[in-house]
Amino acid sequence: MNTDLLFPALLTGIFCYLGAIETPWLFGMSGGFYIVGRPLIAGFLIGIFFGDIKAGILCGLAVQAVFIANLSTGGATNSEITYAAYGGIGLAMATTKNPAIALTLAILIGQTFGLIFYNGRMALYSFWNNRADKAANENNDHGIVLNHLIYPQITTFILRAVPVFLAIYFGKGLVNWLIHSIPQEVTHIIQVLGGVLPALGIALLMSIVIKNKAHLIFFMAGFVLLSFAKLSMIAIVFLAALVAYLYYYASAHSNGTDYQKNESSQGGTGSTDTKDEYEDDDLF
Amino acid sequence: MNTDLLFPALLTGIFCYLGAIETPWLFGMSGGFYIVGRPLIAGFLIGIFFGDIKAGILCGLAVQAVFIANLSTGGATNSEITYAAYGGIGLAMATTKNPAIALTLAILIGQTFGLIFYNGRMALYSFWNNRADKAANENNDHGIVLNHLIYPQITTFILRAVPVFLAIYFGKGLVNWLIHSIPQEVTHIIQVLGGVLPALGIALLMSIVIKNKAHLIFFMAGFVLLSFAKLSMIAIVFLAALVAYLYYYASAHSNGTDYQKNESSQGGTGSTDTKDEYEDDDLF
Amino acid sequence: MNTDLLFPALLTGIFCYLGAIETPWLFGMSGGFYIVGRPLIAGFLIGIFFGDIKAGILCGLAVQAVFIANLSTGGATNSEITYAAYGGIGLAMATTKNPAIALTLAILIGQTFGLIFYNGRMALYSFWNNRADKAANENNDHGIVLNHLIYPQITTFILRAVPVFLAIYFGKGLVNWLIHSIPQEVTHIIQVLGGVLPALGIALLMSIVIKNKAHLIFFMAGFVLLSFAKLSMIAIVFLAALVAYLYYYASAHSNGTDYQKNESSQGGTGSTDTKDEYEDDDLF
Amino acid sequence: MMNRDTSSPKKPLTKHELNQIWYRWGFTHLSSMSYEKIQAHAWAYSYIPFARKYYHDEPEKKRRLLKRHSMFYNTEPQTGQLINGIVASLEEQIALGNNVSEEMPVNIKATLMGPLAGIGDSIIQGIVVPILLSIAMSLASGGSPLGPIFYIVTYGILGPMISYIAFHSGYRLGVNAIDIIVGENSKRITDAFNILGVMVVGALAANTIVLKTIAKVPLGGKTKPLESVLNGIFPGLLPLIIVLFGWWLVSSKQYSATKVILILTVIVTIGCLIGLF
Amino acid sequence: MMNRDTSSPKKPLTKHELNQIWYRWGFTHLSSMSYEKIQAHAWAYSYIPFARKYYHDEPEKKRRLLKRHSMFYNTEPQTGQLINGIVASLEEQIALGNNVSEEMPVNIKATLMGPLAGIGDSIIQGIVVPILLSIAMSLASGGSPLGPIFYIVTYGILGPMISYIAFHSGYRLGVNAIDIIVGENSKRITDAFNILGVMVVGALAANTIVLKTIAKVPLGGKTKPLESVLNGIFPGLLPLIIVLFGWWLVSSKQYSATKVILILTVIVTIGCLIGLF
Amino acid sequence: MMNRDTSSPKKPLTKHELNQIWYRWGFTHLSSMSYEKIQAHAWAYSYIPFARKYYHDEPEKKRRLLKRHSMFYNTEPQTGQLINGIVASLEEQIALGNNVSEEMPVNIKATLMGPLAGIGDSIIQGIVVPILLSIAMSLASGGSPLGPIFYIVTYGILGPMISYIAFHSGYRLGVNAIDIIVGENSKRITDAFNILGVMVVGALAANTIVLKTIAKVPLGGKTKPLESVLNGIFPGLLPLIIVLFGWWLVSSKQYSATKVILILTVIVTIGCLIGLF
Ligand SMILES: OC[C@H]1O[C@H](O)[C@@H](O)[C@@H](O)[C@@H]1O
Ligand SMILES: OC[C@H]1O[C@H](O)[C@@H](O)[C@@H](O)[C@@H]1O
Ligand SMILES: OC[C@H]1O[C@H](O)[C@@H](O)[C@@H](O)[C@@H]1O
Repeated sequence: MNTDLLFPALLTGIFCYLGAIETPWLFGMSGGFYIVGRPLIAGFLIGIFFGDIKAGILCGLAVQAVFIANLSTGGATNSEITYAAYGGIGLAMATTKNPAIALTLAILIGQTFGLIFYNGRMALYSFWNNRADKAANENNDHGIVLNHLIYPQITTFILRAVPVFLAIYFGKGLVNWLIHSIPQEVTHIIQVLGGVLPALGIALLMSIVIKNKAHLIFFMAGFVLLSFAKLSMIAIVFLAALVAYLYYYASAHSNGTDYQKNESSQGGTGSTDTKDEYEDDDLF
Repeated sequence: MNTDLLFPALLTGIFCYLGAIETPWLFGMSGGFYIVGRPLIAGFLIGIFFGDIKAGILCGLAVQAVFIANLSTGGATNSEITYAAYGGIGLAMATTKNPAIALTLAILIGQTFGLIFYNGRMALYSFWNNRADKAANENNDHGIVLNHLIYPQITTFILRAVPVFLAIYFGKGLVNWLIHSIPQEVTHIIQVLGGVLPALGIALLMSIVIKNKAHLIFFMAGFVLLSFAKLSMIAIVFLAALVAYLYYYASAHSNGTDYQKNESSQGGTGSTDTKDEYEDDDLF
Repeated sequence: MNTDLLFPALLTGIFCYLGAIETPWLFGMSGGFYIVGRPLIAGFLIGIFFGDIKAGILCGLAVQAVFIANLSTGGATNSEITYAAYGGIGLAMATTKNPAIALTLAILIGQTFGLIFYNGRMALYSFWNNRADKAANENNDHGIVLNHLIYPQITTFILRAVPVFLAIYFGKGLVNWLIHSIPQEVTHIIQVLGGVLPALGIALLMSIVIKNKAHLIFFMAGFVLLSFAKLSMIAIVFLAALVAYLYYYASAHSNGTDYQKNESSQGGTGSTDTKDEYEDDDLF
Repeated sequence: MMNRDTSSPKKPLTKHELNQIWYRWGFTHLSSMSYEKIQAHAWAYSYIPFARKYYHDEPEKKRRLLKRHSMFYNTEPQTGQLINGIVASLEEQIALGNNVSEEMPVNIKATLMGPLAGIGDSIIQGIVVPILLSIAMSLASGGSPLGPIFYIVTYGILGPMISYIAFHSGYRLGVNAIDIIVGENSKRITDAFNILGVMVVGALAANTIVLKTIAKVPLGGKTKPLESVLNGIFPGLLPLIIVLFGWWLVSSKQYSATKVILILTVIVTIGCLIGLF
Repeated sequence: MMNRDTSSPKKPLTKHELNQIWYRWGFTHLSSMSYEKIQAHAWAYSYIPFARKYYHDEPEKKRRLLKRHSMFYNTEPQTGQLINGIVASLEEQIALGNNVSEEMPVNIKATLMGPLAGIGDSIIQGIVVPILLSIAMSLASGGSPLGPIFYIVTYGILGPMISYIAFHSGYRLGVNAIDIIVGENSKRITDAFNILGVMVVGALAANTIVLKTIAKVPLGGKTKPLESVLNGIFPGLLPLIIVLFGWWLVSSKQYSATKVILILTVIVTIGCLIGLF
Repeated sequence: MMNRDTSSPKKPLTKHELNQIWYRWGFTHLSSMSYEKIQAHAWAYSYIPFARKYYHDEPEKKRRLLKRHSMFYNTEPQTGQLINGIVASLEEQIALGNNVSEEMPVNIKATLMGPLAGIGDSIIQGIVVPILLSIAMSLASGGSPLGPIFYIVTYGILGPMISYIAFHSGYRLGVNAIDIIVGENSKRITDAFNILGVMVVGALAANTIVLKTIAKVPLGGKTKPLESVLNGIFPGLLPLIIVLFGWWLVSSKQYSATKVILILTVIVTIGCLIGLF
């Protein structure tokens, strides 16, 4: 038994469970999905487990770039980022520690295996939901705790920690063999692909935030401020806030007049002042 | 007969006709005046004719800078850019290939000879117009073709290709002599002037687009983004688009409420949405 | 008698009077308080008096930074900038010519001695005011001149020129001794403090101009344009003008419609045009 | 215990009990998530102590409470705590015997969960997380642990803080919060945040997508790398084209993520084979 | 041929015939331009095939058609194709015998040519062409053919494309297009484009005008080039002053281009002689 | 002199007399400032020549004139000349016997001095002076006299110019100026200038406050200066924190300047002692 690999593989499996969207232990999504579940953090943690923090973070960086705009809305997800991160980076760290390998494995795992397990678990959970429903109906507090918390968590622990542990512990050989058979051309393609794939995440974000084609103007302005003016993200956030406020202000006045129409129309200035103070409360 | 000069001079003359505003052959103004007529393109083409593309483009660059904001509105023009470009660059390429010479000649030709020929031709065309009118009145299709297209084009070909060809073919000696008699101080002045003259074009543009003195604020912002922030023109176009959109949006809302006033006032939000989609159609 | 020090000290005292807010001779505040009273200018002048312009300006720079946003509103002031500048820089120039010393002395003088003298004088002036009142009531032109101009100016000359002269002329020894007893740690603290204290002036400005907490967005944008985008103040002023104009424009339309409501509603477009021309008149 | 009969005046929620409702939901919101119910049972679970306090001798009321909090529910779990706050204030009213109907909490949950999911997801997943991550990524370059630590600390504070403030604001405002959320002004704020989001996403695109061409173009005799030519005209043109193409696939063609990955893979592969990338 | 009498139902324009109207105008709009008629006869010319199709046996109608399309006309020829599209739809209605008066096309031409010349000239000559040229010029620096080729390709696509889209939009919308062109929203769009234009022109000024001083200023004993001092305060200050002066001459003083050239020449000459430039 | 009796037509103010009113106030506005009267007597002083011209034989009227211009008054002295201009036109009307009441100037002074002090102080002290100074300071770096000279020249022109233009505009417009100053449009302009001011002040903060940490952070074995790490994330973060803290002390805590100086000194001292700065 390879004890060198045993503990790292075990811990990676456990954290693949702790970073899952359905995990409660780290204040729900806040500490789980949104922190432990991020590939960058996963790389950091797996780096610690495997005793090579730097290599772990480099793998995490490569994978994170692709999943920077990962989305989970309405319970649905476009790629299973947690399996992707812990599976891909874990296997890479167990073998070559090569970021490009980590990325390729992450995408393969995230889009196939990961999505299948994710949706499978979602289906299984209906069973526990049913029982939790019945427990509520029967005034059975304990039943709610069991079927909302305990049983579902055991289910998902089995579905996450176990396969990821096994994949790393026993998949090492296979992956090693695969890596060495990859021709150089393919490595190059994978590298280029790693730069291109974040476009998918961005495109998904765009489809959420761009509700009016004319708003592409704002997208272009943001793009240009980074690519031409070389501003950093933080600076752009503040400039974007200025633009957003002007937009808000321009719309405010329209509604201001709108509102006054239904009221009597005296005291226009006065009511504008009230508006101004109102803005404060809402924005901050 | 100097055959080395013959063909370049001939081609330059012909393209001075093809780049004219009244030329139809390259989809009217689109390919003629707006493409072949631009000094930068003229420099490129004349460079090809004279077998020195690089020198041609450098002459084209110098002349183009001055005429970057050349305007032709309502049929009137502030300088005859096509004569200027083909005459000036052509003569320079036939002699020293010096951009400053090209520029000086272009300005001299464009503002004197060029404007005279331009306005002379405009006057002559009234004659063909008259006949085209009569043809229309007599249901004479052929007459329209002849007097709208054929005769006017022969007229302008004679007025453009011939003098430019002659000027280059026979003017070479005179220009060479002139160039060598110019004192160095004058060359310096011409060089400085070449940097200053684009201000005229810009000033003319300003008098078209600035309809409200307060809008000088936008002019200054554009200036500053280039001169202080060192942004490129393309980047500034996108940022300007953002500003323009905010301006549009701010005005939109005013009109939005304006409009609703004439209608019944239910469904304010609904009608705003319609507006939003409407914007799309118009802007793109 | 130390004649080397006599004249510089005398001139410094006199200019401490000429740069005061209540001094009339240089077109009131315009040339007095706002020009001669600024520490940068004080440094320049004192440098001339002491025959070392460069050292004077460097001291002026250090003190000016802290008082960049000095405010005098409603007759009240947060620090007596003129005593601070002429006292602090004058004493420093008489001793080590060290900017950090100038700054420390300026702050000490401005916040203690300076404020006391300032408010003392303000109280004294009520006496002259009383007499000017009586003079007006008695149709006594001359009394007005005496009690509005002559007597108050003699008062303030005594309160400004004399103590500053004495402080420099006789304080030199004390200050020299103090400087040499300051441990290095304290010098370091003073240096750091010199960088931090302008924050006070800025904070006071902010409390004047920021009337709505949401407008902190504009503050941040200005900050970021300088710190991240490395734009100069001038460039930012123009960009800020653009933002302010958009803000103005957005509010304009609201009021436009407001206004039209009270009128009959025909000619919406026409009246907007009038507005536009109106803007011109007011803004420039 | 006998004095705790229905007629006796019940005490309002203590600070501790209120926080209990908050963190029970804060921890377990998605712990039994299926497409069928998503966050449904987290409600029942978070009201167990409440039920014990107020309805320990009114089993029917308790049953109704647990039932009405076992229905399908889904929103953004952090910003969405606003709703939990509002509902807590309503349930307290109901429990104290004040004039609030039992349908009220149900209706409010159904009305607000949609809007709050929308605005919450755009802000958290569209703006906050990508920005923090891209800062963290630049700090992590070269393998520095500063990057992950920065992200852990900042989001570790921000996430729970949003959740906490949202919950307590909701509780304090009660039903008045609804006006703020679905009112006209809220629409305007949401729109403004969207504008902010769109600009930030534009910057994010320029920051994270990398695509460079290795092709060369002939220029006056010599050849020049096409990439440096493109850079002179429009830095980041290729990433821009790719992302606009991806957006078109996703939003106009309605392609799934996996399909888009396949298409991008094909394009990159061809591009590499013909010596473009 | 006898079955083509007036009573027989005439066929609408085919796609090909429509395009013929478009490109006949697209090619020859200014080919007989005088100040008297400018683009007048290009209309008659572009309606010759149309006249042959519909009025080959109604000479009086044909004559009226050709006459009403030989009147003074002028607009921006590319964006202006919108009008040609609208008129084509109206002429088709007239030819098919529908209830459209023959004054309609004439009125529409007279009403719309002004606004479209205004917006078209600002966009094409004020924004599009100068921007493309200034990119091309930076690409051409050092004499690279990339510059001119870039301009030829981009404007070569853009110009005809605008023309084509404008024409077909006009034809599709018919008279409804008028509302869009002269309506309130159009004024707002034009205003917004103007703002865009003004900013771009500002950048253009900074980009193309070059004026440097060679004077030196004494600074603390040594002399320093004035240009570097000015650059520290306000890069491009001299070009800015020159262009604002030129604008004042042109817009307030109403000076002609030639006059302004002369004034600038005088200023530059004096400046050079006294060692300023 | 006998022909100058009250019934004879008095002559309007000459340009010279008008300018006298302007510069008498321009020079002495604050020369007898106390908290009790501030700029009160500068008015009486500037109307002495006027009083001699119009009321040399009507002592009662003269007395009333001097009295009504000895009341408490305070505004920004440069922009505020607008009011002096308006009042000059009114006093002229009164002196010429036209139908203007003697309360009018008093009321106008009382109404307008507040708004003009507000807008004037923000523009002059909040925007113009700090901007000119910060340019001058960058020019003065290294001890160059260019900095102070630049400021002397620019403000030396600007200050009196504002004063002059304001006065003569006020005189020309008369009471109509009031609408402009206190009307709706003026509020909007003031608001816009405030926005301008806020942005400029933000830049000023970044430009003038200097605070650097000398602490080091351990990073992957080696230590790295914290300052360069902070610079990578947010250049100027420490100055920003300091200024926001100062603003909070001043605006929310209502602390005096001296108190804030003390607090900052304590912070800096502690920071230095523990090796932070
Ligand atoms: O869309 C609201 C909400 O739905 C589910 O609960 C998850 O996908 C969350 O990530 C998301 O915030
Ligand atoms: O002004 C409209 C139009 O007028 C004439 O046809 C020419 O000057 C064109 O260049 C211009 O676009
Ligand atoms: O506030 C108006 C005005 O009040 C006093 O006169 C002084 O403090 C001036 O500096 C200030 O401008």
